[in-house]
Amino acid sequence: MSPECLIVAAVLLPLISAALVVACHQRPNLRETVTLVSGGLLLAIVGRLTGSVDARPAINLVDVIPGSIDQAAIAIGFHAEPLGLLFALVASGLWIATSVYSIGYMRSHGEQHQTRFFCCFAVAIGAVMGIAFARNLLTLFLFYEVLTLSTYPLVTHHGSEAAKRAGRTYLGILMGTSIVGLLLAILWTWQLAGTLEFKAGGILDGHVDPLTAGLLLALFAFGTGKAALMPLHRWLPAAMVAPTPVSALLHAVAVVKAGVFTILKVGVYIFGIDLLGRGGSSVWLMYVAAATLLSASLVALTRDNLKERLAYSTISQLAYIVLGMSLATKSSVIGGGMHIVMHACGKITLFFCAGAILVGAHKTRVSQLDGLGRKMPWTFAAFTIAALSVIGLPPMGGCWSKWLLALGTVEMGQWPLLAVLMISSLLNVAYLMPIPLRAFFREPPETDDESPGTGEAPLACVIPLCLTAAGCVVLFFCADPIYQFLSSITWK
Amino acid sequence: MNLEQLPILQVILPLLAAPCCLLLRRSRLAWGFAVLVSCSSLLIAATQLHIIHHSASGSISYEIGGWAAPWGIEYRLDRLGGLVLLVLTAIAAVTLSVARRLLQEEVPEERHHLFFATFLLCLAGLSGIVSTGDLFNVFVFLEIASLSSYVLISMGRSRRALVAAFQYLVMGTIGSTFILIGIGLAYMMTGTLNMADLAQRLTMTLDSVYAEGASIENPALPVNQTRTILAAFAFLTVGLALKLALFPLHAWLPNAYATAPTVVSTFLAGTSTKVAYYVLLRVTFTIFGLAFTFGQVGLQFLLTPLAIMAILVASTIAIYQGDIRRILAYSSVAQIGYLVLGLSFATQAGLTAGIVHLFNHALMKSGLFLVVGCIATRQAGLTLESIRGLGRRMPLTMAAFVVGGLGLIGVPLTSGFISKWLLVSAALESGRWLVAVLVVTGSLLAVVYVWRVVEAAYFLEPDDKTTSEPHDAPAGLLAAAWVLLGATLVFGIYTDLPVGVAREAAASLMGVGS
Amino acid sequence: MGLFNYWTVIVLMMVGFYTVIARNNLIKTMIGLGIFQVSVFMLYISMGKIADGTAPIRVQPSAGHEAIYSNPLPHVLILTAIVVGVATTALGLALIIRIREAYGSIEEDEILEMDRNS
Amino acid sequence: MKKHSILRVVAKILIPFVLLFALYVQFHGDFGPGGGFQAGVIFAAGIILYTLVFGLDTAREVCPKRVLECLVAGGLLLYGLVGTLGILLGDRFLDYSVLADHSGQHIGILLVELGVGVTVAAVVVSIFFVFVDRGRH
Repeated sequence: MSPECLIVAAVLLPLISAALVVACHQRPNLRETVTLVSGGLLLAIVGRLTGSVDARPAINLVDVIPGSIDQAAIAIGFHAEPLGLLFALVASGLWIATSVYSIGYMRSHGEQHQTRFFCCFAVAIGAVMGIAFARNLLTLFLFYEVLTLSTYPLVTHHGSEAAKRAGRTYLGILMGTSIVGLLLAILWTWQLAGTLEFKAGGILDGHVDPLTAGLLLALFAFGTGKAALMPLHRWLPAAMVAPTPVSALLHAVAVVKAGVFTILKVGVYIFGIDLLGRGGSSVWLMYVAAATLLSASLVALTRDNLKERLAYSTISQLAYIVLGMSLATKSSVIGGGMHIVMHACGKITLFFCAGAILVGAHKTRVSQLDGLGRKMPWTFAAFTIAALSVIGLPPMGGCWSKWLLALGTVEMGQWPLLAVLMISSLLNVAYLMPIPLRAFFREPPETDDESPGTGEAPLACVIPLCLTAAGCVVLFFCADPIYQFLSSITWK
Repeated sequence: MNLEQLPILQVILPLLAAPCCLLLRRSRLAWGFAVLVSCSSLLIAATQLHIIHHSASGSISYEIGGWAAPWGIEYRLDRLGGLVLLVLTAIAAVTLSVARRLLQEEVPEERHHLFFATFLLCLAGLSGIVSTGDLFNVFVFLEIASLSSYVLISMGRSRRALVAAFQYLVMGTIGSTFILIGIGLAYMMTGTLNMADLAQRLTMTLDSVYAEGASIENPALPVNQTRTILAAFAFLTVGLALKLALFPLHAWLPNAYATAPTVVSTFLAGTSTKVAYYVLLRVTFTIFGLAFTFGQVGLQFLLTPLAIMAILVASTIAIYQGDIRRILAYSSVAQIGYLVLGLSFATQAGLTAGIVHLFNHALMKSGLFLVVGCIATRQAGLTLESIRGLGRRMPLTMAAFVVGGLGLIGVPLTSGFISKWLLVSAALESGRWLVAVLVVTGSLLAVVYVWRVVEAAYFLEPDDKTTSEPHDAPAGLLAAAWVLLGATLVFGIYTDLPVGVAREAAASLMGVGS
Repeated sequence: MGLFNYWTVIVLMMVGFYTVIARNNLIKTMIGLGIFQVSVFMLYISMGKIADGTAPIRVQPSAGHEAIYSNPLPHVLILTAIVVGVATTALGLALIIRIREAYGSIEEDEILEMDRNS
Repeated sequence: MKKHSILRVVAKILIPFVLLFALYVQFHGDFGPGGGFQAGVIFAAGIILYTLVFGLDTAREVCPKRVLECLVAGGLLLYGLVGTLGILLGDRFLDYSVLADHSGQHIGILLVELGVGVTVAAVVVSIFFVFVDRGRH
């Protein structure tokens, strides 16, 4: 198959799999097989694409908005470039891990509406592929909305009053910001540049003055509600009512990363880092990101609910990536791109562990975890590794991306931001490390001994989380290939 | 008989079919005949649009009785008219083809032939408005369409329909009388009723229009600078705004659409206000002209705020409605705001957006009302409480509703997105920042009111837990709803027809020439 | 004649319009609507009048004297409008009869009250 | 009112003249003032007078509902068909000159006005009947 066809196949495959999942709703085993097989196929397809990425294969499906004299027609179209491919690779790889995990989780938890769950999950992955391979802003916007809509049933999976309230917050913020901010920004870009195509070096250069560029960037940054920049972060903790696999894949990998990926892609391919670096239009965004980064970490410290703490941690880590884009140097942008991978791997492990703790020990709060490490050694070992990676300590993958980001602040001479990065790392230690420490070194409370079901979670849950934790370590040694892979995006 | 006769056939076919329906009497016969007629109308409209779109002049003209244009009555159709006719007849054909099934619950069988006769009369009136090039003819056809729609609405099942029809009758009559005054005053100053001729004479000076020897105070004054013409314009605009249900003159619309038989709401929601919008375009652009409407009078300073108010206020009201049909009706008022907003920009891009939205919204809203009709065949209640869990009971029906709802919001790949895209980019192009922001805010409100229905249907459990097996609406009805809503998907992806035609139509309205 | 005919039209129109707006009784609303419409008919008819013009029926032209006719077109137009008006009134009255049968009242506020309560 | 013999006699004398006058207005319409609309209304007035004096049931026998409906439709169709003849004979809608060599316009307008007159008379009588009928039960 030609690379062009592969791209289209990558987007369609999860959607087809969603249809098959619905068709097999009577037979759970077949249904889960469909999910796993398509996960494997997808990874293979995306993997094959990495070989041909240098040629930048691109394909337009159909013109949706006819062009006029000043403006080019806009098509639904896809292309493959390193940043998107990396994102697709992460998402498809982790889809398999999550699928295995969710089968274990959903079955041992006896959840309702499993078909709807797996179907929406597949659609969401399809949307992520669409975002990753989008050739222009319109295509990206389309799949961005599909992602929002398809994850709504996942967030409100339990159907309780609380879930519905959270669902409304989720949908309200994501839909609201995307329509008022992102859509408007896209239209404005179309007016200014006459095209919406992602091009190396940007399309806005020469069409905007720094002030307009700053305003437009603000529309993009706040319009992408999925990036959870403060003050638009409320949906992320709210969405933690979802079942843990959903939180794991969607709110550590797919949804939030789709947000920061959008911002990165806009920064690199619409504005162009030259334009951002030269005009200083993105300076304000650095400070917004820094503020988000610090305050989210501080809030995370105060949260006792494990998933909520992880959610605030995610908000803080997303701000790293936005910061990387707004610094607009080569190393910071690549650092941001790399952080997508590193953080995805780390955070999904942390969420898997949170879910495993819920399934194995029925605990949701940090304060309940005393002594649990002895009963669930694998889970907590994985948690420790992932936490170290998120904090950014060697020999975990996370240290490289943070290193590159710090390098970026130095290149730009933004010393205060360097300080912010360092303080934030300390805060990361402060809110993440107590969890394994409590589990391993504190005595378990007396009463808990008799309660049944306190052991490791089912194997289907434990194996994926060990694998992703191992991934965090492996990534430490893979940093250079990723760097080389990404470095071509900053060229014109 | 050749293709030249099409413009008149478009009008007299349904007009003469109406009395035939009256004579046929039997419900099934009358229905079959009406379907046949409406399908032929669709065919005629499609052929006409094809001819117009590929002709050099971009319009066709037909002189009734063989009398030449300014003296006789001329039928004139350009791209805009062709597009409106196409959507009008398409909706009529789809609606009529399922009308008999929908009427079973709502109108006694022995009155069906009356219903079909009135329906065809309404179709004839609406087609006539679009086809004619004579201003007084517009009034006559407007009244034919209005009178028949009052009758159609009053056939609703509940007694509220009677009150709604009466309110509509009073407001509609005031509106059309205003239009009549406007036409009279314009005729008084120019001595002609032919639109093209009128447009020409309005820009001439008084002495060249009046007979020689008439004593005129200020002979060099252009006709359109006289106070009489200003008054004529005001009366016409206000009258049309009433027919169009432009905020704040929309009071008749929600009651009428919510109480009429669903088949009538389906037809009228997609057609009657759209045709009124067509007339407004004709009056403001073709007859009075850009310079007069937007330069001398400054209509945009009135229409833009009203349109925005319509979008925001009506959408907000829609959020608080408990009945699906009222939600859709208020949404219609809001969508009319988008139409008028496009007009009020007075740019080619804005007009294009308005015309495209006319086309798209007609399909969407008719489709949505048809879905409501589908629901009504299976259960009595149409409130948000009574449709709880309907997503499971009527999956295909509610899926159609979701498609239409996404279109109303303007999600990509639906036709609603295209029109909103064009509208917002038209606003940005002419530097109307605030307007652009308010338009997207309006979409946000649409998210909320559509979501309330979707949430009720899919994510709320019904009160009585007797979840029966899936039981969708009858296949024919469902197919019809999917035809209309499927069309919104198709025109959301293949946009060449509506956008291409609308662009050229807008160009000729602006006097640019394509 | 001056502008006397226009003043008549305006007075009639306002009387009709006020009746439509201010009256609760549906029959009176219809009467107001009738007056309102008639005022427009008068506007049309009076505008067709030409000073010293005769009825627009062709007479044999006498030598050296061309007859001046009033403009017949407004009459024709308004004949159509009158028919429309008759139809509107008939339909309105028919609706009122059915409203009366369904609600037992033809006072608008009472009817709206009943609708609100049901 | 059936018992008032004066009314009955006067009505019996008047009605033929009213109807005759209606026909005069109808057919004289293309020479002088008159035409289908006016004639239709006058004709209907004659029937309404008859109904007022002799009661609805008697009048129903004269003009059954079914016949009225047919007349409404028939008048309209007559109008439409005359117009359509123009198309069928290869000219424009409502172009009467194709009907005959010299007096085409003449015949055309006469037929069209006849259609209008029949429809108007039938409609007005129907409306009257419907209103009267409603009040009785």
